[in-house]
Amino acid sequence: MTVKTLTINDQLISAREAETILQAAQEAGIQIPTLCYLAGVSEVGACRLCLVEISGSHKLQPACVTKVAEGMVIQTNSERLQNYRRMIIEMLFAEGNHVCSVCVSNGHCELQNLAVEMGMDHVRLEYQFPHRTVDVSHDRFGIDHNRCVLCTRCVRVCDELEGVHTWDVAGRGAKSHVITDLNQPWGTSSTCTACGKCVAACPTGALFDQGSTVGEMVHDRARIEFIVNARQKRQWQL
Amino acid sequence: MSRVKLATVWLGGCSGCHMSFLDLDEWLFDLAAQAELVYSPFMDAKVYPEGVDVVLVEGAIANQEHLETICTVRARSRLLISFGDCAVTGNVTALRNPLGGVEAVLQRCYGGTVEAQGQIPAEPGIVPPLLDRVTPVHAVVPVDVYLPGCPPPADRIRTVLESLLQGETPRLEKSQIRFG
Amino acid sequence: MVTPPPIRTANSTSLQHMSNDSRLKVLDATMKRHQYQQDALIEILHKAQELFGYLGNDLLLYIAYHLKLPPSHVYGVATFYHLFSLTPKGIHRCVVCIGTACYVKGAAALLSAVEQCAQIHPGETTADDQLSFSTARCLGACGIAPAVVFDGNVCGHQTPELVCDRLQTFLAQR
Amino acid sequence: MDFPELLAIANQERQSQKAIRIRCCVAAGCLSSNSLVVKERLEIAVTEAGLVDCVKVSGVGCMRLCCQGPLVQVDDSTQSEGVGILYKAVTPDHAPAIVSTLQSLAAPESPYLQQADLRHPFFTQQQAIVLENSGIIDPERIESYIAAEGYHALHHVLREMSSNQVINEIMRSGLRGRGGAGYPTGLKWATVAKAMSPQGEALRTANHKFVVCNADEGDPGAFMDRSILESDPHRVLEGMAIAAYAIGASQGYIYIRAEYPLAIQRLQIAIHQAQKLGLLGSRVFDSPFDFRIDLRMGAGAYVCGEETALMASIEGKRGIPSPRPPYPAERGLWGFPTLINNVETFANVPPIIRKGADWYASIGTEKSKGTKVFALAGKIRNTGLIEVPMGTTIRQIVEEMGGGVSAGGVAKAVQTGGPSGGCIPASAFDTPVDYESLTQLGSIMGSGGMIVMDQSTRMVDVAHYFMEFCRDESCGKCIPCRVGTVQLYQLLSKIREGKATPADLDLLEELCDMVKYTSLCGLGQSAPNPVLSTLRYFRNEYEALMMNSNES
Repeated sequence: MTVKTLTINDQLISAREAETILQAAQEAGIQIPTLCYLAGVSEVGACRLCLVEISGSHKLQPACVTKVAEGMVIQTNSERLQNYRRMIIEMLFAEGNHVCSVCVSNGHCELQNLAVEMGMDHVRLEYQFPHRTVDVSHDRFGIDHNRCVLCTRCVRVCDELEGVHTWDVAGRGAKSHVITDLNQPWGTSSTCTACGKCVAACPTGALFDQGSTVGEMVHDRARIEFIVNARQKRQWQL
Repeated sequence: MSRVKLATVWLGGCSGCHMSFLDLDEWLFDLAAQAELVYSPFMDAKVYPEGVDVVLVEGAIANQEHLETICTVRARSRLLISFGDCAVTGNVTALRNPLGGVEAVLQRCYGGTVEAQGQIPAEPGIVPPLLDRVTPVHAVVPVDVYLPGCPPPADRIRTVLESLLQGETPRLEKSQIRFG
Repeated sequence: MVTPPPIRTANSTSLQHMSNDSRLKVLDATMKRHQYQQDALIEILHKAQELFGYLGNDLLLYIAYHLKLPPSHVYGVATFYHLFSLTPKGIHRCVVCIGTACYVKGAAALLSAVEQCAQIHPGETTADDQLSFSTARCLGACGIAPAVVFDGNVCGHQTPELVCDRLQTFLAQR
Repeated sequence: MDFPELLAIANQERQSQKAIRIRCCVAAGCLSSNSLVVKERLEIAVTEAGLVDCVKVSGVGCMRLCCQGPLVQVDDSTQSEGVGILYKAVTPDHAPAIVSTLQSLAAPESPYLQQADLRHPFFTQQQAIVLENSGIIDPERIESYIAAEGYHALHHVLREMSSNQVINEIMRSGLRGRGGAGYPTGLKWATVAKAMSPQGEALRTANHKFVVCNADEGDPGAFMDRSILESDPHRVLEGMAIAAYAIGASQGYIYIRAEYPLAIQRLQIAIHQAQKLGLLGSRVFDSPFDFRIDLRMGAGAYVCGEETALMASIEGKRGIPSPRPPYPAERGLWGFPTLINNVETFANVPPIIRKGADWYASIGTEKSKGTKVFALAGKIRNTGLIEVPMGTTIRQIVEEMGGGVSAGGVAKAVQTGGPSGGCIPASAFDTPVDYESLTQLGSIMGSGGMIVMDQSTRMVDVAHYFMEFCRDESCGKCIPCRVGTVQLYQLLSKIREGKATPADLDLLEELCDMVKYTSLCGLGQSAPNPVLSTLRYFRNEYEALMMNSNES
């Protein structure tokens, strides 16, 4: 195992060769904001929140997929990056219908927390107010597309951890949306095993347990971690 | 030193932010010592006065009257505070926007109900016409300070007002800007 | 414990009503020629659309079943690409190119001409299914801009009058 | 197939030539103006005039001046003049008149026939390398290509050169990627040649590397690749085969837009013919080299021109880009090292091998070698295809070759690089076209679309048009591009309608910066370019549209 030495925010740290910047930073106690990233499933580098500056490169690189290298000098929190991140969060709030006050995940929401972290006190962009639907046809779960940020965590846990690939993304661009099977009501999906991993993985109130009222929906992220360890490391730690 | 001229305005919202304002409890006495309330739903004033120093605006811009009011308020006030989530984001008031324009919204409200017998009530000149789209305040006029929350807790309101009374620009800590 | 609905496959329910359809046999042959490889999905969707005119849900499920792909994957791919349609199209097709060269040379006027003439917007089909109207992002026919495709034939140097005349012949057939 | 056999085919083809050749353009542009019927009527007229022994009518690829099609060129080898006659706007009824001029051996005086001036700079300033066969050979006959020294280069590399020598030759030629970014082709080849296949991966086929031709020409206003494929498809196949030999691949894919049915058809014919002659397939030219080419069709997604999205599409998935690194050269199709080059890049390869790197490197500028094919369109008199040496100025192209703006207007700007490019103002028309100069102007070389705009074009409209394009073509994966293009489009609409304030203009610029630097792939990263470049040169047009700008 080769060890790499690198500098993150003026702090000298060492990391294993195969690690990403995100992993190395987290181990060194440096937090880099993420949204589409979910430990244990593949990285897609889509939310762009974890972009960092690497000296010698004019391009910003996503920390979740960029491997560490010897002598790398990284800035994770420059003013420029903070501005970009705030704008990304504003974009998400403008894109969907994120009404925190009446959301099942109010107070337990990664998007809401990110907004706080970015110091977003209002959205400068034009709200889109898209017409989106809520599907509660499933016996146990529901999906509110108004609150979906298209992070595709549900798609990935369903494909990579549960292995049934009930979820996928349909459409493209601003019309993208997550679907079950042939874009049919979730309750009629013949592939869904009702395992609930997607609900556990969802960062917002888009996927929820039926019967949750405002502020009640807590996504059990530890559950995902448990399954990942059991599946990938053959370790069971309840 | 003359007292700060303070106003509060209630547009498209539930008045919850004003209720939260009342939760300031005994600090309201301190406030009253330093600020003069010149216009508010809490008092009986018909006309928004000139020369207001600070105004708290609750609610989104949802109808024609809101639009006219906010323009007057902006013109006659030095510092405009977007007060609560409806003013800052549209929030619950804007939940009707995804349905479409006014026609679609009225149809949804009255079209199917028995009491209204499928009739959309029309009283021109009495009920202000709805705008096609509910917008946050800053989409219509410039806003100086944002005070989010549904409603903003009393201590958050106090933080903002205290710094304003001391002539400073309020800066909310990150933990104080949470929506919802 | 909630049990999910029984697995519904293309064999068990859908497409039985057209199991004698010769078009399905052609589709089967195409899939076989591609050795049912999952990466040939787009070619197979092209073929299916060519045969059936559009990609209905039962057809998508049929393809998913034979390529052993998750239905959501097939649906996701079919909706990603503009050329695939999940709804039936009209008898005649009119595609106005809105590539840059056509745009600079007045494609907007052609668009509104079609809208006026047929009373439909891009992406729509007339109520009597005579005409589907759509736009294209550059047909590569910039040398003869502005260009319009009528039923697969590219026509260059179009004017609103020419377009309307042509549409009238389509619409007159109703 | 061995070399004497190849030469025999070439000789036979040359001997079958007749004294007089009538070439009729059957590329898509002219085809849509009925050129196939023109060709048939010419054949009938030749037969009726009893000239079958000395006149041959053939269908050929693009003869450049697309706006004046259908084009028919007559070359009479019995005449000493050397330059043939190019008829423009030919209708089927003109056929007898054209044939009758052959008998009278005189210049045609028929008032109905219109000639294009072959001495016009539009023709004389072209330098054909990529298009050397275009408009001359019959794209549907491999013999025609072989007679034009086709597949000679492939034979040469297989017999005389090591793969390293081939890569060195391409490296020395200075050829750069013609898809737009201008990455040195030789360097790319060398990287893929060196790349190792990932260990432990289940091998899908015996192939360990792939060659991919990017024929997903999506930039609106660009039709160079389409013309090359319709006019001379074998050249691209030969280029790909040479590349495959150089990097050690045995499977190639051509990813082509479904919007180009004629190009697809001609490629299918070409691949079939080449396989039949043993120029593709196993043991090419009886060497150990195997190479198959398959076509993969797009289905209407501009983003698939981006190489990682293109690969996803070839694999039958949603055409969604992924972060680079890893680059396709390391981990491409199905995880294997993959070489992706554009059509025009591959088309340059056979002549480089045939005539040598030094010859190629002597053309063009210091850093941009060779020629570039441009599709000239928009408000310009001569629309069509031109191939010029790198370093030709925009003024030469627009004013001399293009004949200036149509209908007596004045050129205002030239748009290059499609939705990823920018607008170059008339004041910068003396800039030579090469990769670096265009980038300095805030545009890019791009794939070669050149759209001329006159004074009537409003630049905010242009920015708005391209943003609409990017919004519609965004794949939706990353947030900055998916949401940013929508917001930018709306801001531009607001500005256009005169409802925007200077604060909106600030927000526009801030968003442009953010989308440019945070988007995942080239589509998002370059989506703001048309706005940024019009802001740079035509800011006054934006400011004039600001709300209340008249009052202040």
